[in-house]
Amino acid sequence: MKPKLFLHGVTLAFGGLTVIDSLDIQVMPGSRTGLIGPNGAGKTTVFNLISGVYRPNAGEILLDDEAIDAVPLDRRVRLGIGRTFQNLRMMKHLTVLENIMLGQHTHVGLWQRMLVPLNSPFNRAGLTETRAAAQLMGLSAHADLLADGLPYGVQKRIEIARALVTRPRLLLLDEPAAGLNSSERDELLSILLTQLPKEMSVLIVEHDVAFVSSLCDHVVALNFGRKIAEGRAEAVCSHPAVIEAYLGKDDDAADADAGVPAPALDETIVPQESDQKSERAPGAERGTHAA
Amino acid sequence: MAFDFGIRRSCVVAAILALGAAPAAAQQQDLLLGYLAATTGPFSALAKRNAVAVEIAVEDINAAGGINGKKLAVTSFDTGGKPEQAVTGVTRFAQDMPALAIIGPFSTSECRVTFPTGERLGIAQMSMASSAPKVAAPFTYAFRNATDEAYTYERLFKTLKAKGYAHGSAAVAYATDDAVSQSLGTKVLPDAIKAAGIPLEETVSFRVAAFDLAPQVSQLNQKPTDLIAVGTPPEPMLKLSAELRRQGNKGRMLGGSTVADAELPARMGANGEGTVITSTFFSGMPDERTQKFVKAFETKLKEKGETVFEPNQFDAATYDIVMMYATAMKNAKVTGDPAKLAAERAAIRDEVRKLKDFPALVGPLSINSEGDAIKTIYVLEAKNGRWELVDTHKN
Amino acid sequence: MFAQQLMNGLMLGGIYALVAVSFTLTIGILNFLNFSIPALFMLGGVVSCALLAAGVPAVGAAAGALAATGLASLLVERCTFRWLSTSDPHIPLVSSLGFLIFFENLVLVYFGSDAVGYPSPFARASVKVSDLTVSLPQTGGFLLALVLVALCYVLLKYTKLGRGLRSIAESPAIAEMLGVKVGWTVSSVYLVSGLLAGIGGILFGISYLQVSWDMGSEVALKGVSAMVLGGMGNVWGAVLGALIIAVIEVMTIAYLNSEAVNVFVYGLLLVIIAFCPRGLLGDRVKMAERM
Amino acid sequence: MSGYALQIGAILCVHVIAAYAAYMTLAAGQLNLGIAGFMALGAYGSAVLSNAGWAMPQSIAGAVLLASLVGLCVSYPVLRARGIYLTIATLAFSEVVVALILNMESLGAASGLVVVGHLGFWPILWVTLGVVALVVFLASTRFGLCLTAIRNDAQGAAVFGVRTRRIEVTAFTIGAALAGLAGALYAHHFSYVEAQRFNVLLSTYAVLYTLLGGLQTPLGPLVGAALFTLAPELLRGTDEWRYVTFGAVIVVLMLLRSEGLFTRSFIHNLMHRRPAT
Repeated sequence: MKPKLFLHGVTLAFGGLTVIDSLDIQVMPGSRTGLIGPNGAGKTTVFNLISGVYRPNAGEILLDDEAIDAVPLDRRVRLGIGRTFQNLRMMKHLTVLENIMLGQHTHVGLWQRMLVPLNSPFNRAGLTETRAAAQLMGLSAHADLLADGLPYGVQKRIEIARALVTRPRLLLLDEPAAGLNSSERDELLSILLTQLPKEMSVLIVEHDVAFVSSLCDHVVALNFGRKIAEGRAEAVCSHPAVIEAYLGKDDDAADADAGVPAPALDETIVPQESDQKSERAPGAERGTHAA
Repeated sequence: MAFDFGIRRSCVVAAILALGAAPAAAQQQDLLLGYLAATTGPFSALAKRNAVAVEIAVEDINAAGGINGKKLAVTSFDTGGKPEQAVTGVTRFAQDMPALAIIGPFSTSECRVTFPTGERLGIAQMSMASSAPKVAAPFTYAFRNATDEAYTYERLFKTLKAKGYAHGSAAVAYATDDAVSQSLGTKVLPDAIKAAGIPLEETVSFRVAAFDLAPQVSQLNQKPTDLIAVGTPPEPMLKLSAELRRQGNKGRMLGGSTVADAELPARMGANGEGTVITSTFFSGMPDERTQKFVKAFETKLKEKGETVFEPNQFDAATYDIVMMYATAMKNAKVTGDPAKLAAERAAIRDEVRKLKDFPALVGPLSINSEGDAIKTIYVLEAKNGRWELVDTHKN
Repeated sequence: MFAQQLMNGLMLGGIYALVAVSFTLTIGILNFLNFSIPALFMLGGVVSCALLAAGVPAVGAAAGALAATGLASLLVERCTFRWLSTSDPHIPLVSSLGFLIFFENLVLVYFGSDAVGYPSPFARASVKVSDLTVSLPQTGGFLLALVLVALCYVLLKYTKLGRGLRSIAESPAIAEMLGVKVGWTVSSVYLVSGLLAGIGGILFGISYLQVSWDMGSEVALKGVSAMVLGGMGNVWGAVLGALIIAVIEVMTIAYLNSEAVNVFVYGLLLVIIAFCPRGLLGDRVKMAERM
Repeated sequence: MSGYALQIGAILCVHVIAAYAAYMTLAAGQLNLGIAGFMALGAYGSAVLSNAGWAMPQSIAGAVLLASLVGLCVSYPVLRARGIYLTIATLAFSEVVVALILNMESLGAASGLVVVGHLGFWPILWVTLGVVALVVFLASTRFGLCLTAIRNDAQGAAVFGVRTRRIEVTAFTIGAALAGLAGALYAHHFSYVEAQRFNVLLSTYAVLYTLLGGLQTPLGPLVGAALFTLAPELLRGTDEWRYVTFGAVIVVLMLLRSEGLFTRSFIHNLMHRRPAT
């Protein structure tokens, strides 16, 4: 079977620093693939490469066997790549519903995009789809509130709903469970397990190993921008290189972040199962995109 | 940065004018004139004391028994020298108040906007300063108690020749972004210099807001001239005189009505010594009425705690405008009856148009076919921080 | 003729340069276009003028004027720049515009709308060097401006304060974590920027021998253009931009006419921005790296 | 209504339209200080056309078309720059337009142009209401959604397929057209145009109205322009202190309501009579 997504020898360097080094990743159609690794391993960078924020210095990214390196950022979503962000990209002046609607941008026609008021009957299909996605993610109660200032967990779910209405064939979830409390996480897990179309391929970056193990059939482990292990979840998690990468994480993480002390307290490896975390995570706003 | 919200206060200075009666009360019995003041803006140095002249004129008229048995009242509106606000003022006087005619506006750029408006609304206006050629000519309701600059410059050069001032060569310096200055610099001054048979060596220009005139003066110094004819508001004239002397240019500056500011010689100091201008008024005129006016002016300003008391030609022109309107109102037998407002406004216009050899403060004055006043021209020279009379040209 | 005009241009450029550098400091480090700088410039000129006129000796008048601009600048900082606020970047801009209106009209109330002669202790001392008329105060001012800009450069590049500033320009959050006293450092940027503008105002008074309530606007417009032309956040770029703009202005007046000045100055600016959207010396390198 | 009120009303309408011109680009997060330049294009365009014998509606339409075409052409190079560079580029554009007009004897140079045809308050009011309706409508569509998204996070919006450059160019062009309209109405109302009037201050105030009113809703510019055109009138009692007070009010207002006066949560509170979350 042809892979849905194939990163082939992808390398990315900023200045002199190689962030991603000859990386090969395959995501098979309909699979749930997990991407794990310590802080600064380059997980989010991989997402940014796939969604077009960065262009690789070497190697290529194939979607359905076609190279997409030359496709600009704003066209990739048309190819069926939907994503969420580790650092929330909420449009703070839009309501929850409007934030989700933004995801529909590419599959409404030009005239509808420009000249149909969002709350008019002419946009009924769009509204229905948005409401459905909101309901799916348990957001109906918040639908007409401004996204700004809603609890962190709610904003995370808005992100996922927004990614879903792009009707993706490849869904990229960047740490969907980070900052959620245990019941929120379980709820999210069950939604992702039961509600996502079977044919949708999903690539998940996640620290929560238990979450990844329950959801993913295939796991890739990264460290320093290199693949260090790959395979079934249990196998990868018990792989010596992975254990070493995680246990030695204090120093390594700091180094890999190019000297920037990561403020992201929510990015510890072992999931924190405390309820306090449902509030906005500290550092979530500070915008230190883990490189 | 200058500040403008498009709307200036319509500060009703009836109180300042010490008329006692509020405009509302005034509407009942008094004959009302509107006054467009330019208290702020680029010409404020020339215009800010015009209100005092209005005040004196109204007092004189009312002391002599008013007009047709009624008292004269004036209501004022500050335009800030800005055309759109001047239009607001005209509209207010014409539509919201029973003003019979309008004193002002001051500058040429205001006149260009308010004259069409006044024509449309049917109310006479008379500017005390606008001197660019033919601004009032197309309109029936527009007048200017100011003399065309071409006319005054012709006389200025006559004086220079007659009195033996060096006039071997001349240059022009003017402001590009002010309506009257620009028309002076590009048309009036070159024409007048040519007509006087003096070679025009160089023309330099600057913007009103410019602070660094070094390049222009360096340019003039290429070929220093005996005369430098200047077309600007008073402020740039100050900067120009300072820069000329700094760079060692000894040319004599010539000016017209745009710089006829009583304080200018004092403000320019040694830099401005010898500057020659034309004016339609000279406060040292040995005329009884003139001296009475000058004295009244001084008294008023002293009361207000000001330090300069001398009226300039625009103050005199403003006084005369009120007097001309008063005469026109008398001749037209104006009653101030609101029902006859439109007819009486038209009658005032017709009477103003007929004025001939009107005994104005500045000497006999006539309104010509272009709506402009033709009057006596005085040539003044800056000496020891004061204007002194050099020559007089009767019409 | 050409030499004299070049001289005129350089002298004018000295005044523009101080204002341009004043702008570039707050923009390069704090990413904030401080609209109140024209008012600070004006305060420098008007306050020193008032003190001189009241018989205060020159040094005292200059010190008094700089104290006034420094305080005014700190007041602007208190009320416009609330550090780490995540709101719209245009907000401090509006507040600083409010300060511009406030200060200018305050001076208008006290000093009136007419320009006031500046009782400079140097008067109009000029010397003739062959054909050139050289104004001594202007030349002194020009050299002082260059020395001040050089001091700024040294301050930013070699001092502890400079290092703090660079880290703030990079990322305020990280700077804070690295132990930089962000609040204090930001205040010092305002102080330095305000003092430069104030000195510019005093030099203006000495050079052109008059001050007025609106003397800042014309200079500031050219100062901002100079800063953008040279590339924001680069002190030498600001100086270069200022000299280019001043020389173009003077040469246009000398060889064409004054009406063409704005066509050439702003036309050039427009073309430069269109073809190199980050100014002449600006590039993707942030201010911190360039300093 | 009195002639004075009508006059102020007409000026207010022109300010409102200018504020909407600034709003269009600000809504996408870019500060456009070229409003005065486009107003000058509209004013002179309409003046020249009506003086050439065109009827007033046609000449206004022609002027708006001219301003939008120039806006479209200028937007591509100008929008390559971001932030302050873009702001200064638009400012430079505006200064060039005014300087060119001042250099053209055929346009009257510094003396300005007298414009044939007078437009009273009422037609200006109807046009202004039309503009308000248009902008409110645009803000309610997906186009408005995209503008806000681009302002909040342009790259984030692009990830969802928003062609940010196109949206920005469209917004800039609509802004130019509105500014042109404001200029044309101004010219016909005062029957006179003068290039010097179209200076940086005019642009700055258009932006100021918009930011003070707030960008979050399409009614912000209306509220801002109305309040801050009329405020100096209300402060008339303080006379020369008026603008000092005004400056202080702006500073205090921005400290207290940094998102502008008229925000979405403000409307929400108004409608629900309880604080939003």
